[in-house]
Amino acid sequence: MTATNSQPSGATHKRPNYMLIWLYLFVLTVAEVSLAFELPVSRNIKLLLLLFLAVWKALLVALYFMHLKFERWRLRVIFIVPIPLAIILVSAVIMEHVR
Amino acid sequence: MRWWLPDAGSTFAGPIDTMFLAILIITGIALVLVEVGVVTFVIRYRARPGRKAFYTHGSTRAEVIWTAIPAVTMVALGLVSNHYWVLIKDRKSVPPNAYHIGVHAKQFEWQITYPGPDGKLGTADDFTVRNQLHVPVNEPVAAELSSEDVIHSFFVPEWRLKQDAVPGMHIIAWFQATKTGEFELGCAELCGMGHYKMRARVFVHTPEEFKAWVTQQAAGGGGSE
Amino acid sequence: MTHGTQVLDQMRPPSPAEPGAGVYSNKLGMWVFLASDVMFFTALIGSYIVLRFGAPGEWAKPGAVLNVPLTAFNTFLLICSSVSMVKAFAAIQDGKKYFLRPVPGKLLRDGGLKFWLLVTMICGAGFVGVQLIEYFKLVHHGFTPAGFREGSLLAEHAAADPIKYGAAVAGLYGSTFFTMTGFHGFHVTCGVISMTYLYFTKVLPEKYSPQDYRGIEVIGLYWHFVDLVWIILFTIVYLI
Amino acid sequence: MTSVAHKTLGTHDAHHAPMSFWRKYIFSTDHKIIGIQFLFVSLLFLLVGGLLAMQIRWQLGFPGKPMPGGGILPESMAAGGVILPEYYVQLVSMHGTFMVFFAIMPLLVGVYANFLIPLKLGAHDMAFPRINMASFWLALLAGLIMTASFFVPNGPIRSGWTNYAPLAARPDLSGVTVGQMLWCVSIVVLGLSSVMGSLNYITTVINHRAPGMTWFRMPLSVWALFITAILGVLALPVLQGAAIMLLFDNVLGTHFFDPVAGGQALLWQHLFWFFGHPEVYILILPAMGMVSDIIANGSRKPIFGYHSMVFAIIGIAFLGWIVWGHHMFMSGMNPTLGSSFMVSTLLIAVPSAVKVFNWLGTMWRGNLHFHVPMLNAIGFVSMFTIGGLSGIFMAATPVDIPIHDTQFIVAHIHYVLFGGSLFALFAAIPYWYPKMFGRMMHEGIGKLHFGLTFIFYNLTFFPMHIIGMGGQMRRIYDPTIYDFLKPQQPLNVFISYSAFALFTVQILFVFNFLWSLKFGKKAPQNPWNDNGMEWSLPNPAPHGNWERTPNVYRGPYEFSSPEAGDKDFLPQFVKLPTDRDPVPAPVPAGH
Ligand code: HEA
Ligand code: HEA
Ligand code: CUA
Ligand SMILES: [Cu+2]
Repeated sequence: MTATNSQPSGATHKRPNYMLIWLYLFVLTVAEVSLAFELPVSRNIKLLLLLFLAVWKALLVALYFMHLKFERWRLRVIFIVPIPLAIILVSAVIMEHVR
Repeated sequence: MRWWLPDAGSTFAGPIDTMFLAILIITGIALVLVEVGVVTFVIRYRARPGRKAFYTHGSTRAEVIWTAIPAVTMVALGLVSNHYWVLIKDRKSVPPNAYHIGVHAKQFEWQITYPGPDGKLGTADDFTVRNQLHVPVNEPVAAELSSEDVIHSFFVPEWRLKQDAVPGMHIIAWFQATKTGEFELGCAELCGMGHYKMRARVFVHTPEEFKAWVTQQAAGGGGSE
Repeated sequence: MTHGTQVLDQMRPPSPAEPGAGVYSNKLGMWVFLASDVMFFTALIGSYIVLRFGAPGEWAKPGAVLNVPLTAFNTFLLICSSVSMVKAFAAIQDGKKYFLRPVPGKLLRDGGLKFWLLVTMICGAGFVGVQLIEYFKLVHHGFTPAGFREGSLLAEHAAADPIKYGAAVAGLYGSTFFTMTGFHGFHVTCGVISMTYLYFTKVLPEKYSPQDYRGIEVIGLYWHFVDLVWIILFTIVYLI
Repeated sequence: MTSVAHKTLGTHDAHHAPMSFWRKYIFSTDHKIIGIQFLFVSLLFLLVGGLLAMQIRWQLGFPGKPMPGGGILPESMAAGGVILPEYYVQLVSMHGTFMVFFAIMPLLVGVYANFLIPLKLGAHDMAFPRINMASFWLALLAGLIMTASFFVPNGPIRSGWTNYAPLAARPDLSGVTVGQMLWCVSIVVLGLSSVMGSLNYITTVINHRAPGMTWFRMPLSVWALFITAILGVLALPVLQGAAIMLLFDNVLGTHFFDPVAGGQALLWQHLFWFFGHPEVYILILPAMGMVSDIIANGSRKPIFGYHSMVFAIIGIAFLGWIVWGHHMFMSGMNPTLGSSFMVSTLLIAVPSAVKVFNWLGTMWRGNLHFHVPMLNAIGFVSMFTIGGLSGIFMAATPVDIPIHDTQFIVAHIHYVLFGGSLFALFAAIPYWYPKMFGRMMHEGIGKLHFGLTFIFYNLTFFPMHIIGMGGQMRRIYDPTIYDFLKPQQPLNVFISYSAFALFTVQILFVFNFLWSLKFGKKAPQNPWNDNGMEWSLPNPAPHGNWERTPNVYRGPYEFSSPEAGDKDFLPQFVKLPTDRDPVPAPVPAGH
């Protein structure tokens, strides 16, 4: 691992096509907005779809724009650690209302 | 001057006090182990000229032992505790035949509503009493807790019963008194400057007495206080 | 984090150390900060989820109170700023410190660090501007952090169609909406300010190079994170 | 051979341009100076917290009697010297707030994370010295804002240091207006300061370890401070978020925590304790770490089970995230949730057991030197155990029913926080005093202070268990209005007397601390014959610490190692003929 240390992060990999990612994000956003308005689908399906799209977009940003896709795990964990905590907090508090 | 929990006054006291004692013993053993260890080592291994400490980085065997033993004890303790916890606090544990009363907390008083002769809450013959809790002995009673303003806590030490009354929530705390007489109901959650004086008197009657009291109150006699 | 950037320069050359994260300290520090920011937004967004889940009534229908098209445009702005930011980073990695430079045989000129960072700043400022306009409009119509203002336009609508306008939970709606979007906007503002600062102290003087692009990469991480948060917020606040 | 090493490694601040007094001591970016600034400020806040405690004790011991010197208080607080109910609640609330947020937390993290991490890792300074400085000034600002709330109309908060909503969210119900806002603002500022500090510590530990200072050669103090920083960076933002919502409820009329408009009272508790429990481990882990170092040193013996000690720290920190509900057993929280919180809470006894018994293992067959730090460290071990064990009672849900929100909890609080954190500090302060000021604290006074504190501390706080079992609630202005509490009032009086004595003997510490600054005897380079990297430097350590980045050759606990020859310690920086120099890692790209 010391070996890889010397290489600049971001230069080790061939650069992704940022404009393409941008296009993805744009299309997904349009899809979301159109979903939001009246559609013949049930509310829950809609909800799931929207969340799915949102997470997809978030991942695109994190992986390509923030280069997480090309970083070492040592760095990735820093960003990953809080997520389970967030889930624990919210799901526990929600438990109050599912009885 | 009492050196132990207050005298038992409800069916909960038995198991809770036993649990308390059990934990006292477990932790007592742990405590003695540690403190005796500290003292003996302090005396035995105090620095003396020419002595050198025994060079070791530890012993996996010892560590496994004192990891495993607490782990086992704690899991066991958890299981036992959970049994009684569910019995006391779980909604499903409220006895179906329980006598329901409304306990409404507000800064800084307790308003206790009784179902009146018909034995049903929320009917015309309900009546409300300020800072006085009357219950029959040896009968399951379910207190339906609500709060006007902030969080208060329904606390009767002799019954080993404590339950917060939270605004916006409807919480049921049930209990079964086992001792007639007069006790005190305190507020155990800081609810403002008057928290300390948010106190009600508790009367545990024999069933007959209680009926008499209810009919007399329902007739409008006495009212509050 | 611009602090850190200057500070390291003053410190002795990065102290030869045990292999750490394998990245320079400013970047590591920024990632740690972002992790903590995740927890901050967890508090806000988590509360929103919980409050909405346990709310006494239904939330207002999407678009009933909030202006979705306008915000969609805003989302678009922020996404663009994210791309331009990453372009700026790519540019400095390739040593393109210039603003624009003609490319023989191409009609589009090639953008350098100065160009792309400026675009990012403008988009970011634009986002804040639009959000402010939105806020003013909303408050004007009677949507405040405390709910629908008495006797305001929205209050009347809500009275007429309680379901559509989620009259029962207007208070929660206002509380959560303004707090979450407000603090996101605050983050964007901080980003724009520090970028402007970098632009004049470091970018125009051409202090950055393929060997040292710390400031750009670090502020970029922050910026993309803010964009990421918005992507989540936009969906759960405006569309659900 | 050690002395040789000292000469070669010690630096004289020659090549540093002489700095003005202000740059050097006030607006300093030197981690050591910042640590010392934190020390003075937070000791002052500790004193404030103590003074508040004395008034609490007066009221609980002698309710309704005019307090000596109470005359100087305004009528709105103490009418004719008699403490008023609202003022009592404010005393309790601010006592908790000051002690937790402005005394112990900055003392442990602000002072020792700052001071020790770079020194013990062989780094020249923190990764971001200026952020570090900002972190101190923000902390001071937060403290001043909090103090200011005593002087605003209606005074400081009246809802306990936990600020349960809706009481804290509704000025009309609490009677506090400005004070509540100041609390929220101060906490937000403090949170910012802590996050800045913590990300500094994390980055420094990960990226600035000297060659040879591998992860498992780090002293336990650094490990603990590192894990603590992680807790801080993840926990405090949650409190900030919550405090901001509380602030808005107070000033903007939002309804987060106000059930009247659909808000949720329990939401605040969940958010607060989700921060709060990690917070209490922020308050104990650094103490545990430093005590580990000191016990190893005092026993002249390697720490027993170094690796399991590290994993115990990590385990406690991890479990700390999933136990917060144990503060809410009586809150009407879903009982099923309560069960799971109980189990996770009980499990914390396991890593804690590892630590306690490993400390014992370290003392076992050692060669114990009872210098003041060692004495206080031993006091820590025995007292924290009591506090921890009382935690087991409360963790067992059925048993928590009668003792929740009684003085039993108060006893627990003080056994872990005073018997734990504060004793650890009474150990750490004299231990690193020479490194800070170049002089030793007085040994005799120190021992006297330890002895008296230990006695009066137990006389003060142990009886609280009993009156708690008797049912005396927390935060009540006058226990004697309850018939079932009257009989145990004598015990309250006894506690109060002990508390006054406890406070009085702290004068010994204050005197010793201040007197030694000028008149303490000059410290030799390595007064405790310790192995840490910091002892390769002269006392006090110069700006920038080392001239050349030092090399690290072994773990931190090589006491009585056979390799040490005639000495009974073998510092990390000493190169034996058999040692090879570590290879520095390549510098990461990007700059
Ligand atoms: C430094 C701070 C600190 C620490 C370290 C702890 C440690 C623990 N605490 Fe404590 N706690 C507080 C500070 C702290 N606490 C504060 C301030 C409050 C009050 C907040 C408020 O309401 O104002 C509180 C309140 C509190 C409650 C809520 C009580 C109530 O309000 O009803 C509970 C309940 O479970 C609890 C449990 C525990 C447990 C299980 C531990 C464990 O971590 C303890 C583990 C240690 C040991 C168990 C001892 C060593 C182990 C051995 C010797 C091995 C053998 C042991 C066995 C086999 C059992 N604490
Ligand atoms: C680390 C934390 C800490 C410390 C050290 C203390 C110390 C003390 N506490 Fe405190 N206490 C809390 C944390 C702490 N407390 C918390 C969190 C609560 C709950 C609050 C709430 O309910 O909201 C509480 C509540 C609390 C109560 C319950 C009030 C109630 O519920 O009604 C009581 C009552 O007796 C009390 C008493 C004391 C006493 C007598 C001391 C004595 O030990 C004080 C002795 C004096 C000192 C330790 C100061 C000495 C000064 C120095 C050494 C500084 C030197 C200065 C220089 C060198 C410049 N405390
Ligand atoms: Cu009601 Cu305390
Ligand atoms: Cu806790």
